[in-house]
Amino acid sequence: APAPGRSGFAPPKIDALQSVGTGEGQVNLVAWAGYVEDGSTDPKVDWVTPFEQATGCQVNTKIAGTSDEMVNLMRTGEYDAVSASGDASLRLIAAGTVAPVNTSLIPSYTDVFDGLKSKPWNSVNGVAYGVPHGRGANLLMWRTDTVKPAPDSWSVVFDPASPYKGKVTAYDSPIYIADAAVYLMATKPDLGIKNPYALDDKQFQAAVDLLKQQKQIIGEYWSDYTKEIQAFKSGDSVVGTTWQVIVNVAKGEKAPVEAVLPKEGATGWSDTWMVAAKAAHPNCAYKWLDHIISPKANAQVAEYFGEAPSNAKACQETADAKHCETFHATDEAYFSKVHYWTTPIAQCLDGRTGVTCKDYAEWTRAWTEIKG
Amino acid sequence: MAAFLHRRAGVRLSLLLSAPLAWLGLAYLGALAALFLTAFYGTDTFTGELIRTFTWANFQDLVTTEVYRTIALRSLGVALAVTAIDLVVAFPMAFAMAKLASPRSRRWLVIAVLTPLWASYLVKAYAWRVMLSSGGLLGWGFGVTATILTLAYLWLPYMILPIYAGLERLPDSLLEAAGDLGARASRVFRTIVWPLAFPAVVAGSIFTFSLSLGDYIAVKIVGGRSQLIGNVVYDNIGAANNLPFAAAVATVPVLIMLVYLAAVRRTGALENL
Amino acid sequence: MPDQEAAVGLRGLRKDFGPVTAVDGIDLEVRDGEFFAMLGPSGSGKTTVLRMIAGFETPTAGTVELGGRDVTRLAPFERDVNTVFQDYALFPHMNVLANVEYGLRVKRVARAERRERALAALRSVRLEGFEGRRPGELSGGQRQRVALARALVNRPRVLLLDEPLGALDLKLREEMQVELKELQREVGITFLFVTHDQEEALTMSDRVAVFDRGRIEQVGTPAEVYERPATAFVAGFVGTSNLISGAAAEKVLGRPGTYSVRPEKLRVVLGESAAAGPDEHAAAGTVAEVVYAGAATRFVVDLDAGGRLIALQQNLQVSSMDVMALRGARVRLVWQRRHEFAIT
Amino acid sequence: MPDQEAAVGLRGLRKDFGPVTAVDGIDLEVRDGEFFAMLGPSGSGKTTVLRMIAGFETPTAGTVELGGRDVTRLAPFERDVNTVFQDYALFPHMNVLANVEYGLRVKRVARAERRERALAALRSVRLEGFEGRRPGELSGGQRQRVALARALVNRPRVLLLDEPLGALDLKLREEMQVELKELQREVGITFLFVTHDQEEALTMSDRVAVFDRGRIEQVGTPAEVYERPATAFVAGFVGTSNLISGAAAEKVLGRPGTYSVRPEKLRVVLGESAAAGPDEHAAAGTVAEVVYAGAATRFVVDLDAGGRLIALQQNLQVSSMDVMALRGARVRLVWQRRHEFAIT
Amino acid sequence: MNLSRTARLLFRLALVAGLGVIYVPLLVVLLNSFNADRTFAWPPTGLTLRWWGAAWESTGVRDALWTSVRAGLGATAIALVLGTMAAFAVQRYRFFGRDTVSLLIILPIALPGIVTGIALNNAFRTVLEPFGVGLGLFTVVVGHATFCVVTVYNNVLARLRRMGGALEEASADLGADPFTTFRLVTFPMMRSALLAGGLLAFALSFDEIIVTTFTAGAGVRTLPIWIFENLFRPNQAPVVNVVAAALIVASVVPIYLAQRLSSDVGAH
Ligand SMILES: Nc1ncnc2c1ncn2[C@@H]1O[C@H](COP(=O)(O)OP(=O)(O)OP(=O)(O)O)[C@@H](O)[C@H]1O
Ligand SMILES: Nc1ncnc2c1ncn2[C@@H]1O[C@H](COP(=O)(O)OP(=O)(O)OP(=O)(O)O)[C@@H](O)[C@H]1O
Ligand SMILES: [Mg+2]
Ligand SMILES: [Mg+2]
Repeated sequence: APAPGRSGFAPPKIDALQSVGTGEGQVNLVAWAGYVEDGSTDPKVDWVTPFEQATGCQVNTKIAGTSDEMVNLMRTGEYDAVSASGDASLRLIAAGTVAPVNTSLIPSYTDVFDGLKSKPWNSVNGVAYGVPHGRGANLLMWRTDTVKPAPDSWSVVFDPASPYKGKVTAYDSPIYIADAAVYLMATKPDLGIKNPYALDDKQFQAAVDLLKQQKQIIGEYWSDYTKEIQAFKSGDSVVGTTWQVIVNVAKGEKAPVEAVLPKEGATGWSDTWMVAAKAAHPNCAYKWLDHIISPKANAQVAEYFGEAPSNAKACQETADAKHCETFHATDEAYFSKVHYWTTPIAQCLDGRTGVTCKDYAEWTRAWTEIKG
Repeated sequence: MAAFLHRRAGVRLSLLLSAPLAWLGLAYLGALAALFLTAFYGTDTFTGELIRTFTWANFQDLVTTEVYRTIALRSLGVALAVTAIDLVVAFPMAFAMAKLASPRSRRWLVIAVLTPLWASYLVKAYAWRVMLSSGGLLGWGFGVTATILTLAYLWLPYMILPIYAGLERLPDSLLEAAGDLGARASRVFRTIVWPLAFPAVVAGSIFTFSLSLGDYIAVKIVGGRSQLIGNVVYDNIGAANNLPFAAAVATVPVLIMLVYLAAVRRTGALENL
Repeated sequence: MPDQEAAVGLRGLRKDFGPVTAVDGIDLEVRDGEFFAMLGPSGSGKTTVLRMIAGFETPTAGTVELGGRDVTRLAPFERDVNTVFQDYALFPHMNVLANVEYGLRVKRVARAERRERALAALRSVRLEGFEGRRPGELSGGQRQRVALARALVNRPRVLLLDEPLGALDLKLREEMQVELKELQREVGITFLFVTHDQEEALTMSDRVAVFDRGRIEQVGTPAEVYERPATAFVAGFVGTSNLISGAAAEKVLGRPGTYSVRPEKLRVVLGESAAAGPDEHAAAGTVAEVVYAGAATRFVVDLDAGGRLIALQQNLQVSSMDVMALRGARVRLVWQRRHEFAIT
Repeated sequence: MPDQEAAVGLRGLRKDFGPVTAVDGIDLEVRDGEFFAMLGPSGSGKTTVLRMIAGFETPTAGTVELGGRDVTRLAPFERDVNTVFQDYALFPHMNVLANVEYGLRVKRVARAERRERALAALRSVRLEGFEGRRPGELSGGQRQRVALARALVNRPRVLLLDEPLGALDLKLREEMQVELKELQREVGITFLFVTHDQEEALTMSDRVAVFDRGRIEQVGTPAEVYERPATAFVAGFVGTSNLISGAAAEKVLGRPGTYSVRPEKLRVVLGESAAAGPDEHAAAGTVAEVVYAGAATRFVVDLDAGGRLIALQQNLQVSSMDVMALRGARVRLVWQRRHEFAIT
Repeated sequence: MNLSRTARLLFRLALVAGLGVIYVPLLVVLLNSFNADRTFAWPPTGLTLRWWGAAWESTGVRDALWTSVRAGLGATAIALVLGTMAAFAVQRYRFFGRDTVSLLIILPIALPGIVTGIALNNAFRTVLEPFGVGLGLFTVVVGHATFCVVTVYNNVLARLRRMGGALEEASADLGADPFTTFRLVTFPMMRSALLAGGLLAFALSFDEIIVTTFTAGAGVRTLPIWIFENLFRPNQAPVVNVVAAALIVASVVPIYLAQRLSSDVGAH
């Protein structure tokens, strides 16, 4: 068996850091909104200040809106670390923008769930390129008062004769094509889809056709969670993809909703903190990596952002004692059904050779076409 | 120094033009030119690096794929509809402000029209989402119509202000002269007010038209499942990091606007913004 | 002439703008075919009266009648009057022909007739060949004539003109005065004409109404107004008023009060000697200033009795060089008693 | 007076605006302390000449000298002249005092002296007490006086005035003419005055230059220009030119050519009889029109010999009622031969 | 045009109705800032001051507001200088390509924001990055100034046209050199036009999001960007409403002042 992690391409040879010394006084981060909170949004939400006090590394953050922005920002060389999603991490590795991470220098790494270590989106040929931050699945949510019986399959959002026509919602991004592929994996095995992010022409076309057909019953596509919660609350949407955090908030606002990981499995995400190859402040960057996956901070991020923590010990630190349970943090069986977002590239990610797969640019164009 | 400049009109003119032309003529036009040059490049989809070899591929895709035509036409339709709605709503308002309101209340009316510009665009769009959602104040649902309404609302002040300014400049004596010669109000409007206010109307329409043509955020908030040309550009640059194709798509609204500007240039509208 | 035949009849007309009373109760009758001038200083309410006749303002009180019919409540487009505005108010987006045709067009006159009448109107103001120009491409005098043609082509019962010559050069204004007068004779329409230039009012009109602070001070022919002004205001405003008052009046005229004599009624006699005739008065004085004005010369004379009079003398024979030498000379001013009038 | 003492000297001055030649080669000398008028129709180049003297326009050819010094290439702020603009060009954002002080302020005159001189200038134009007002709060005549004070306070060598009275009402204009003239006498500064009103030019100035199409047609005292016009244009522009020409000239004057007589030189004699004296000429005709103008009456007479003459008659004794009756009457016009002048 | 009573009434009604349309959504925003529901459920289930408290304590809002103000002031300052210069050149001189200048100035506002945004983004990255200058507040200011020039240009142009050259000539005539003339006459006369143009430029910049998205650098979060990030987070969305409501109220003051000042002498 090949070594865990991505294989099949050779990243530039870059050495990992050998030891962590004293901090350089500051560290520049590229992150998703909500990952690096210093109390400026809400004084109660702050895991940066303790870090700054403990290490003397002052944190400067640039919030990126998309994975591509992250890639571009990292390429400027001004940043030391990044919270890359699976659809960005490989590009960073391949371009030599980020360096392998010496996990032995990060004490908290030992407590990270094994299900997150050495995965195709955070390592190459067994070499780790970062530390896992957290994870979540794209679930199926429905309104209990209108959608009966309770669905357990994605078919409810793909059935052209759905009784919920005009009230179905889907995630507004090219990556949503993978959701269709996951459904096809289960319903059309003869297409031979093994990895929803590695689709050849035929497989891709099937997914696109499915989505074009789905468009007829879609009410709206959602892209931010305020919008989705509001739609479910008002009844503009009654069934569709969701994130666990949306389910929680909607329930908190007394919306009659439930969510499930459907039997076909689902897409999901897992983010990785990576260190720039030319980091100007590598010591502080390593200290940050250790801090952000330390139980306390990891718990705070997971709760604030609404995802499963990556550190097993974080589950004891959450304010809501049932957080880990709600987000299935320790449920490896649950996450085994999750296909984490990965950037589709021409070279098929499922190891096939001799065929080219559709790359992300083509996914994007297809998405435009699907929405019409 | 002063006396030297007095005698050199050419030097004075060059000094005056230097900075604006350097900024807009060189920097801005240069940036636009560079952008449209990349429309002829390809891109490495994995690393996102540009491949600087000349190709028509992006334009071929753009022209041959039907969906882009559909989206372009839809965007054009939305921009036209927004402009038309704003015109119909803004003209009577501007007229009442300029010709019926007392000079004192005019100042307050202008303030009343300007104030909404300070409430964030996004917040206003979301307020419309709240009003349009089922159970909301209006409850009409989302879609292209909702997008048109929301955009029309957002850009309304940009239509009112130029028309108001144009009508205020229109001497009352012309309207009186027309009435004196036997024309009824509707006729005065048709033959005097409208032709003379037309450049101002066009000026306002430049705002509403171009702002609608380039929008990609409001449609995400209230557009339901529809998309506009701005979304295509944004998705290609923001999500796919495909700058060359985004640039190729961006030529569409730019061409539409350039045609529009060329058409209205003679009306004198460009001096009425 | 009975009331119902008056072209324009104003009864107790009054207009308040908030606290300002612009027109303060006016009664006036303008006869059919008359060239009638409204003369008065700036702000005396002339324009406001005109605008009430045209229908642009609604009177606060009183009525406006046109040809005996009460039109006080009618809109401008329902009244058979047309206006030549002070700033002409030509439509800048139409050419000359379209401007002139406008009134006929809104009255749905057939295209051929419309064109014909418009061209005739342009001919009558001597603007053939200018049909295609825009107002912006015309000189002031030409614009004025377009405005005139645009109003006349509708053959209104009354034509209202608000200082139509105010914006023109002196020379052009004089030419236009003659033209306007001739035009009015030709077309026979009643002209109601606003001006603040007393000479214009005197030379052009059949009758004049002199306005002051929203009221009419006097109505009459030019000669009546000039030679027998009803009030001090009229005396002062229409022509130069030479005042003799107080002690000077007692000494020179032998009675108290304030009196006025027009400058052209004074004869300037050199030296102290000349005796006044039986119907005459005379006053001795010194020439303070001699002003040569081409056709006439003005002598400013300081009277021994006090006060200052101006005497006008046509340069009929005297050469200008001679009269200039008179500055500082002793003179006597002589005039007929009937040309004095008391000022109240 | 030698050249170098002339207040203003223009030599071969010329100005083209693209294809238009606004000023077409002008030579002129204005003497120190003179009240000099530039008279001419609209578009004849008066303003352009003034602007070249002030320095706002650069001549296409020729030179401008001030007090003998060539200033052709100097900027306006380097020249010792000041201008009173037609529309006054008062600074609307400054009060009257600040307007008047402006010239001293930019020349860094000390504050106390500045204030004192400005107040004195305001006194000389009789505007004490108006220091704090904004130009917008003044009447036309008051603004005109502020403009005057603002220019005079700098004690320029020459004061340029571009139709300073053009925007005023007739009544006010007449008053200001007198004031302006008195002021110039007091301060003794050279005044160079542009106008298109011939009476204004004649009554106010020491000398007049008559402009036509960018050239000077004649320079002389008012009487010279009026009584001995050098060209037909001058004759026509300065006063009414009564022309007798062609067959009429042969019949009436006994010689061919074109001649002119001023209206005020014509005596109107009723009936056919009156014989002309030895030094006189006479022409019979019919009164076509009588125009009453208050101080005088104009008779428009159609000559039997052909042509039309206007006769002016001061209303010295005759009542206006009498003269009006003369329309259509047969009259003879009689004038002294020396008042005829040939037109070239 | 002597309208009938009915017509006048209809126009006034249109005005009132139009203002109603403009203000109802703003009232919704205001009301939602008190709405206890995080996702603005309609009608509000309960009212709370909680969001106003949260907004008050949020340093992120304050930072973003400050960033926006700085960006707006920077862009406005540049727009004032460039717009005034261009307006002077176009109004006071005749030269080849004069028409093109106004077209050029209008172009950034007439072209869709996303085009300007990606063009500038592309240019900044290729031109500035080699010099080690990344995207930052500076690039935001540059981007905003580009499309703000037009508002100043148009206001100044209109004022210059109305003002004519007479006052400046009078000043020169009285002995002031061009710099003094500008300081004492031209500038004071243009002040209200500059104010009006500047205010509009500031407002444009203040609410700009598309160009900002593409030109903002590390850690540069203008208010619209902050709103963009936070509107889509349920815990923050109500706070955004508070910010918007507060802005509407606060904006009346500068607009009123500008209106007052711009109706001064210069306007006539
Ligand atoms: N629309 C108005 N609102 C308020 N006051 C007005 C209005 N129109 C005129 N007035 C005032 O009414 C008075 C008379 O004005 P009007 O224009 O009739 O005078 P005028 O005799 O025509 O003067 P001018 O010779 O200056 O034109 C003035 O005091 C003027 O200020
Ligand atoms: N800036 C300019 N550009 C082009 N032509 C001009 C300009 N200024 C003046 N002219 C032309 O030059 C000629 C002389 O104009 P100028 O203003 O000197 O006449 P003016 O005698 O002052 O007339 P007015 O009595 O009307 O003021 C006119 O034909 C005018 O059109
Ligand atoms: Mg008036
Ligand atoms: Mg002139």
